[in-house]
Amino acid sequence: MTELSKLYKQTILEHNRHPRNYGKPQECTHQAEGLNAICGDQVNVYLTIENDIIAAINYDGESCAISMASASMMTEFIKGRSVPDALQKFDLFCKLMNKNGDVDHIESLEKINTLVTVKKFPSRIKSATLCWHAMAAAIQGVPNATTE
Amino acid sequence: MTELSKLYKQTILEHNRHPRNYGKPQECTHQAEGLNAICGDQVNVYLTIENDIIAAINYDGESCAISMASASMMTEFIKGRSVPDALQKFDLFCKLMNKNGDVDHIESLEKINTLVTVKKFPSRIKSATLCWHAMAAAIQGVPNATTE
Amino acid sequence: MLREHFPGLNQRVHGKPLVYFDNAATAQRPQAVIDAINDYYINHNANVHRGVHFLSESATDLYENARLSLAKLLNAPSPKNLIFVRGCTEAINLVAQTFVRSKIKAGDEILISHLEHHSNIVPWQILREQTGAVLKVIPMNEQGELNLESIDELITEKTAFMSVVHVSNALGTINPVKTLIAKAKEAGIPVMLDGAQAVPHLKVDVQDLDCDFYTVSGHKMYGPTGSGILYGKAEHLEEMPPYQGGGEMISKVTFDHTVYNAVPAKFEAGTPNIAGGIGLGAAAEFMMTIGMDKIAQRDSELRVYTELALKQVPGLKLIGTAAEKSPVFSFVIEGIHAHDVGTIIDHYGVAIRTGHHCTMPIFQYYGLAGSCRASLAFYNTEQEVDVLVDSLIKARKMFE
Amino acid sequence: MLREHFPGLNQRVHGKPLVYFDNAATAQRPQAVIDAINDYYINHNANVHRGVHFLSESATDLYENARLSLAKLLNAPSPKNLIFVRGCTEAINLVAQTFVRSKIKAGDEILISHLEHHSNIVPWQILREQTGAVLKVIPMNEQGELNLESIDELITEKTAFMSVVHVSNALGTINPVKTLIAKAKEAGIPVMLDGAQAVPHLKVDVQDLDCDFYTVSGHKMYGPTGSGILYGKAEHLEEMPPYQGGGEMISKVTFDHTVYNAVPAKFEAGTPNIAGGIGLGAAAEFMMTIGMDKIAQRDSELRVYTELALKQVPGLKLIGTAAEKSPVFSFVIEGIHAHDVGTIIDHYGVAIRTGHHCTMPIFQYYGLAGSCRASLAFYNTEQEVDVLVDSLIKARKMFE
Ligand SMILES: Cc1ncc(COP(=O)(O)O)c(C=O)c1O
Ligand SMILES: Cc1ncc(COP(=O)(O)O)c(C=O)c1O
Repeated sequence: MTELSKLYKQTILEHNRHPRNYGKPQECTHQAEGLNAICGDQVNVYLTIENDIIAAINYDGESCAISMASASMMTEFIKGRSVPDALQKFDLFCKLMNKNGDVDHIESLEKINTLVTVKKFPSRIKSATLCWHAMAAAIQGVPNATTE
Repeated sequence: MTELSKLYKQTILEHNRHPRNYGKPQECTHQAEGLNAICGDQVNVYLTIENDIIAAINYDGESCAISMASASMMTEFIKGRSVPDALQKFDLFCKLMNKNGDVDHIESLEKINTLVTVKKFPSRIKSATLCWHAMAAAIQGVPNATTE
Repeated sequence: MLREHFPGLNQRVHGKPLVYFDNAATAQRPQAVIDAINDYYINHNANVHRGVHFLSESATDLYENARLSLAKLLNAPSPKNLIFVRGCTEAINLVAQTFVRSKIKAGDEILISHLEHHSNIVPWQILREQTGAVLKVIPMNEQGELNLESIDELITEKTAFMSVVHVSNALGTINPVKTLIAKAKEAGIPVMLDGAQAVPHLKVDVQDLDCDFYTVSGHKMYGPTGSGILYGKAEHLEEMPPYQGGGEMISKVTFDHTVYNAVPAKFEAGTPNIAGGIGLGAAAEFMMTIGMDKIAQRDSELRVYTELALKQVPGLKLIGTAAEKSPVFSFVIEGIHAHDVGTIIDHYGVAIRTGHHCTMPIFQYYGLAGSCRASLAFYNTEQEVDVLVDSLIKARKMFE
Repeated sequence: MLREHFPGLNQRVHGKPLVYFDNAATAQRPQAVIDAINDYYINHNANVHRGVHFLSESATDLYENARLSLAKLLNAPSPKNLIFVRGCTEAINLVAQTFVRSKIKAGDEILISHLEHHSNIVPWQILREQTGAVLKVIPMNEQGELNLESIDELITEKTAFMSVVHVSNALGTINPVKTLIAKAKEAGIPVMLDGAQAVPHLKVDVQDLDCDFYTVSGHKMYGPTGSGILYGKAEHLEEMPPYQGGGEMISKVTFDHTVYNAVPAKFEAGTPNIAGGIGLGAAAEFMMTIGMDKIAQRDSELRVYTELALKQVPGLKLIGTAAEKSPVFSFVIEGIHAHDVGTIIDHYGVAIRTGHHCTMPIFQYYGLAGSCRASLAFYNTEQEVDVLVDSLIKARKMFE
């Protein structure tokens, strides 16, 4: 089995079939749209931040399986964390997914590390990172994010 | 002796040393400026046309030896001709000097035929034809001419 | 075999033979084009138009002969009708900013179609911003064809210019441009056709079309990147103001006053893409040697074959089913995002494009974020189509 | 020997070995540049930025790595400061029509110099026509140097922009750009440098110069035709409106509204000259491998040698004798028009340029229609200079 099919079969399709925290919530305190025009990926991230804690995080949008799975994984991973912690995890994820970097595992990112396989398909890295950029933008009060 | 030196030695330098009809006349009925910006060639042609006859034709300007010699030869050749005749000779000269044409002698152009050697140096054809274009423009009442 | 002329086709990707179905994005180049570029750089390397020395002379000849080849390909009245540009995008911007901008006033209308590439939308939006002009759009139908009935209403007294794509890059639709031009001419409206996707496939005759401007993308017609042609009617080119200012396009400069050079030099400021122009001439000659009839013939064989073959893929839906089409296939597969399709079949060596193909409004019409697009050229084969179909079936299986 | 890298140098013209002294018009290209172009067309032939497939990916990598090489060569803070353009002319037009046009109003002043190439004059004249701006000119002296004293008077409250040539193509003068920039900065005026003739010869560090914009002509720095770079400070590039509209430069298009892409894509509408960009990157790498110090060193050896050698030609007068010069020699020979000189010495294999070199105002200053110009590059030799001198003496004899 190629690495590609492994990635799709074991992680991405699982999250696509059972997305966590999918859908626009009734209310939220922060939100941002992530848009990769070149790919046509579009993800909205909705956060409810209370006392500097991310009490709720949801997403929706129209994107490829990698992007949707990454968002699903991200929300699962980020929910309940403090804002500074979430932003630090964002930085770490960017490091992990850096095309030219040599980091291929970051312990504290836990299950998120499976996405590192996407680096083998450089044009798809942006699909994986888009939701993270949208999350960081939402926290910072910026309404739009892009990875371009 | 190369064809180039032959051309220069036998014709061009002779006309450069002894230009015919050089200088702006006190009066004239028609005139035009020929300008080849790319070469920096600039020739003025002054005509006095009386009863459809070119009674006088002069030139001046700042140009290379080929261009000046061609003007000198042209004025010598054209002076005294009727306007239609002069324009017809202009057409013939253009045929003779056509880079892609295969005409290399036109009897009625007489001594002007020596300039055909210039066709071997295509970038210089325009130097040879500029004064002719200026003459035709002057007759037609157009103040500027170019060969570009 | 024609394939042998294209060195780029003969390679493996992820260990599989390359199936290059991204021709609408950019074509492969025949060896003749590559050779022409090398020949210029090695044997005729000099600047054009301004030199008296031998190399400059021969470089100029090559460059101007290329213009002649393009004039032949397009049946332009004279090579002087052709301006070398970077590509179709620049050609359209040039016309918008010179011919149209110099005539238009607030409230005047520019008519485009719903099938346009962004390159034939955004320049008009910029012009709208600059001048207060209005942008009107010929609508399309579900098949991806233009709705011609609407045109009589869309053309008004205020319509100043019409700019329409000849062949759609996203759907392959071949527009009824002769009808469109006839309608516009009745109303005295100048027309530009965006020929980026037409010239690689169809015999284009600008005099027969009687369009005012026609744009050509070099890299899509098997020529070099950074090359292209703007065809314009002589009277327009004469009267239009210049676009960029600089060397070549002037005949006399003082700080107070500048006299522009004759057409086409007036529109070719600065050192042009000389190797690009020469390579584009070689591409035109190559196409004429094959014969546009033969290319069109091969295109339609491939189109018919592919249309049938794609029916084997469960859940595949073709987007764009116009009666007149070039061999371009936009499709979506139920339950799989286009991007995932693209990534998966790339691993079987199949290069297609996924996304909106620079035609977002088309996909807004269909309510889609984008599509997969397989765009074929005459050098593609039925076997390659089979590989595409196989790989799509495999992708589909993975998502089951 | 460095010459071996340049296949174009190894040929005969009119039966004589080529002496290529027309480098200021366009340089020869090293094999590495030609190879990079071929490699793209043969092994990575695809469009950039928009594809998910393997070739598109690798083409994008090559193209963006080229931008990185250029950023290194110019010491730009980031490759995002660099916009790929057709050449210097386009770079200047781009800045005139976006950054400057969006800020300027009637009566505002643009400051250029008397040493400018037409490409740094005509765009401002076009802008003047469009906006009512005023064009002011830093004067020159008999040596071909700028008169710096005049600057304090020329800079006024209305000066909106300064655009000055770094190295003169006609005379070789290296302008004191740091002083000029300092003066402009004091007055808060943004500065563009036309670096067409500087980058092939000098170590250019845009951060050290602290200019706002810097323009590079690819074909003069041993790169492909149709390539070039506009460097701009990030804050300017962010804020400037786009130039051409089309694919690549947008992130979202509807007929009503368009969102532009991030810098530098915002300024790169349409399919770029991909092979040109990649080849330009190879040229930058080639130059860095040789080392700009070594190039500058070789330049000055050749300059000193040539200056002396030309003294042997009776009646030859050098035009432009600035203290700081690149190896460019403009001259006239008493009694022989430049064009005749050019034609005659071409027959001895020597390629020089004759005329006004797209700098008519300079020759108006000297009261000349033009000059002969021998422009050298690091790969030229002292022996070639001797051939030039010999051929000039022969031309002179012919006219005696
Ligand atoms: C229909 C159409 N128009 C315009 C363009 C832009 O052409 P270019 O890439 O030559 O700028 C393209 C290609 O992307 C196209 O397909
Ligand atoms: C000083 C100078 N500026 C600008 C240009 C124009 O550059 P390009 O040929 O790249 O458009 C040139 C070259 O002709 C030049 O020498």
